[in-house]
Amino acid sequence: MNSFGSFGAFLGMGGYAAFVWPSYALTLAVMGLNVLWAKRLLARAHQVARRRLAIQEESRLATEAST
Amino acid sequence: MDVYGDIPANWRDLVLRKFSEAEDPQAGMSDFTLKGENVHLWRGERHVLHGVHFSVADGQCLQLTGPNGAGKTSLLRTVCGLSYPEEGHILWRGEDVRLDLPAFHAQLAYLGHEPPLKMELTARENLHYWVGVRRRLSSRELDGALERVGAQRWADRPVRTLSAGQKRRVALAGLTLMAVPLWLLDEPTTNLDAEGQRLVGRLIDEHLAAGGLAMAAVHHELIISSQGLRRLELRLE
Amino acid sequence: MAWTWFHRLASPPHVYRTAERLTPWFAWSAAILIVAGLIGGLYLSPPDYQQGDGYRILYVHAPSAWLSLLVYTTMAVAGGIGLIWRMKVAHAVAASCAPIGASFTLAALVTGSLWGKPMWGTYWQWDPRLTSELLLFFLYLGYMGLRAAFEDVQRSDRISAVLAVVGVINVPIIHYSVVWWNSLHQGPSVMYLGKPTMPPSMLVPLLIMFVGFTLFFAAVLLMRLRGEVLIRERAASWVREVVHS
Amino acid sequence: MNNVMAGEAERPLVSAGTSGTPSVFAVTSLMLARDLRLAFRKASQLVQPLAFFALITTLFPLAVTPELTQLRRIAPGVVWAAALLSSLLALEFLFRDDAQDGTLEQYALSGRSLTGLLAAKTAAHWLLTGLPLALMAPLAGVALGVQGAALPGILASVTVGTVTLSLIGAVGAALTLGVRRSGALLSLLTLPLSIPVLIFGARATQLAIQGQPYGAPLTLLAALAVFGITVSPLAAAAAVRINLE
Repeated sequence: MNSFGSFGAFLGMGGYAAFVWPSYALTLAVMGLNVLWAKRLLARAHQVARRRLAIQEESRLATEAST
Repeated sequence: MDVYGDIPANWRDLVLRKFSEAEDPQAGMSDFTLKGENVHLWRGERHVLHGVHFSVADGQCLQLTGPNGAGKTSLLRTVCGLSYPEEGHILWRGEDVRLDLPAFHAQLAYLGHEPPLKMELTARENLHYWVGVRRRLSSRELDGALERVGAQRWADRPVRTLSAGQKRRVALAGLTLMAVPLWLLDEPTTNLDAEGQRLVGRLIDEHLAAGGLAMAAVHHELIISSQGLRRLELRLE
Repeated sequence: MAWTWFHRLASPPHVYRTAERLTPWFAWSAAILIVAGLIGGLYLSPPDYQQGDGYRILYVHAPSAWLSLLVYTTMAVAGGIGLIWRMKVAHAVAASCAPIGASFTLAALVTGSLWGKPMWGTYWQWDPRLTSELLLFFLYLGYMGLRAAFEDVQRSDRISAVLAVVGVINVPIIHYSVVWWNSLHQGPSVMYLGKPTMPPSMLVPLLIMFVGFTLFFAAVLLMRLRGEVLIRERAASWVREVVHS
Repeated sequence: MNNVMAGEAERPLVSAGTSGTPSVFAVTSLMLARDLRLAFRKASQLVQPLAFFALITTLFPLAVTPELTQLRRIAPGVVWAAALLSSLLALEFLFRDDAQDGTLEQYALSGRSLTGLLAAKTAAHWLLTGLPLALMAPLAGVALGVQGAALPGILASVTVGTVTLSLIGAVGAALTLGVRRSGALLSLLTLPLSIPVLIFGARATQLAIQGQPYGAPLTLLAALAVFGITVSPLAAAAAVRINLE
C-alpha cells in the first residue's frame, strides 16, 4: 500500500527529510498564519465599527438634547 | 476620431444617453442652468456634504459662504467633476454631467485656491500654454486680457518674481480668456487689494451680463452690482 | 433594470452574511482535502524513480505557485470591476487578496529553493519558474506598498486597482520574457510539474491538493472580505446588528 | 456647441466654438513646447540623469576590473542597469510639479482628453531623459571596450527601450502622485515591470557587441514600446484622476 517500511523510514524521507519536512512545515505555517491574520482583521473591523457606531450615537443624542 | 475630443468617462452611461437622445430630441435644449440635487460627499471618515441642493440660472452668481471646513471647496470640486459624489447629481442643462464630462469641462473654468501658474514662465507664456489647450488665442486677445486685469506692465516677467496679488490677476486674465459660460471660483479675491476686489466684481458682473453663470466660494462678500447675486450658506455638521 | 439583481447581490449586508454562511463550508472541505492530499502525497504515493522521496515537495510547492497566480488574477479582476462600476465590495475583495497571495508566493519561492538544493545542488538557480515567481513577489510587494501609502481607503482602493490591472497585463509578458531569456542561458531544469506521464498514484494527491488549496483561499478570502466590507461601510443599520450580535 | 448668448460683448462669446478649438496636433505640440521650455529653464535637472548614468558606468571598471576584454563581456548589463536606474531618477517629478501648482488640475478640466495630454507629457519626458541617455550609451560602450561596429546596435536598442521605460515610469509616477517621498515606492512599482525591457535590451546589446544580428530582440523591444504606448497613457490618466479626486 505505501512505500515506507517503518515510521522511521517515513520520517527519514529517503534521505530528503531536511528538505521535505521544512517545506511542508512552512506551507502549513503560511496557511495557519493566513487564518490567524484573517481572524485578527475581522476582530479589528468589528472593533472599529463598534467605536464608529458609538460616536454616531453620541452625536445623535447631543443634537437631540440641543433641540 | 479626435484623440483630444470627448472620450466617454463611462461607456455604459454613454450608451444609455444615446438611447435617451434618440427618444427625446428636445433633450439638451433646456436652459443654461447648473443644478445640484442632494449631493453627498465623503472625505475618508468625514461626511463633508450632506445632501446639498442648489441651482444657478443664466446671468446668476451663486455665492458660497460658511466657516472653514464647511465644504465650500469640496462642493466646487464636486460640481466640476474632480470629486465623485457618493449620492446625488450635478445637472448641466438638465443632463447629468457625468454622462459626458469632457463636454461639460469644455464649458467651465475652475480657479482653485492657488493660481495655476508655472513659476519659471512669464505671465504671457503661462496664459498661452494654459488657455491654449482649450482654444486658439491671438496675441491681441492675450494683450487685451492682460490689460483688463492691469497686468500688461509685468506680463513678461517670470511669475516667480510677481507678488501673490499679481499672480491672482494673471489667473483672472486666464479665466476671462477661456470664454466659457460657467465660472467656478474658489476664493477669487484672496491676496487682492481693494482695487483688485472691485476688479473681480467687475469681471463677474460683465460675465453675468453676457449671460454667463458663476459659483464662487468666498469669505468676504463679492462686490457685485448685478441683480443675479444669490447665496448658499454651508454649515458645519 | 437588468443591473438591479447584480447590485443587490453585491450589496454589503448581503455579501457579509453570505460570506459568513459560506466560510465554514469552504474551510471544512479545504481542511478535509488538504489532509487527504497530505496523506496521499507524503505517505501513499510511490517515490519518484529519479528524485526518490525528494519530489514530494511538489505537493506543496505546485499548489502554492498556482495560488500565487490565481490570487493575483482575482485581485486584478476584482479591482477592475471596482474601478469600472465603483463597487466597494469588489475593492474589498481585491484588498483581501493581496496578503494571501503574497504569503503563498513566498511559500512557493522557499519550497522551490528547498527542492532545488537536492536536485541542483544549490538553493537558488535562475530557473525561469522561480525567477518569475520572485518577480511576482515583487509585484505583490509593490501593490501592498502602494495600498499602504494612502490613508483614505477609497483612494487606496482605486489607485491600487489601476496598478493591479496594469500588473496582470504584464504578468504574462514578464513570464515569457523570462522564459525566453532562460532559453538563451540553458540552465539545468530538473523540476517537473504535472508531467503527463505521472502515474495516477502520484497525480491524484496533487490534484486533491490543488482543489484543497483553492478552497482554502476561498475560505480565507471570505473571512477577510467580511472585515474589509465592514471597514468600508459607514453608517449602516445592518452593521449594528452584525457587530452587537 | 450652443453659442446662444445674450447681449453683445467685446470679448469672445461665452462659449468656445468648435472653430476656435485647436487640433490634436496643435495641443500635442503645445504641451511638448511647454514641457521642453520648462525643462530648459531648469537645465540642471536635465544633466543630472546623464551624470548619474556616466557615474554608474564608471563604477564597474573600478569595482570589477579595468581590463577591456572582461568589461566588454559585462557591458550590456552595465549599460542597461545604468539606463534603468537613471531613467528612474527624474520620474518622481514627471507629474508632481504640475500637480502641486494646480496646472494638472487645469488639464484634467480642460475638456481635452487627459490621456492624450499625458501621452504628450510622457513624450516630452522621453525627449528630455530617454533620448539623451540613448545618445550617451554608445559613449559608455566605448569606455567599456566595445568596438565601433557595435555602437549603432547599442544606440538603437537604448533608444527604443527608453521609450517603454518612460511609459512605464509615467504610470508609476501617476500612481504615486499623492504619496509624499515616493522615490522608493516608485522604484518598487516600476522596476519589476521594466524586466522585459531589460532582458530584450541587454540581449540586443550583447548580440551587437558580438557582431551578430540583433534584429529579433530589437523587434521585441519595439513591440513592447507599441504595447506601452497603447496602455500606459490610459492607465496614467486613470491614476491621475483618482489622485486629483
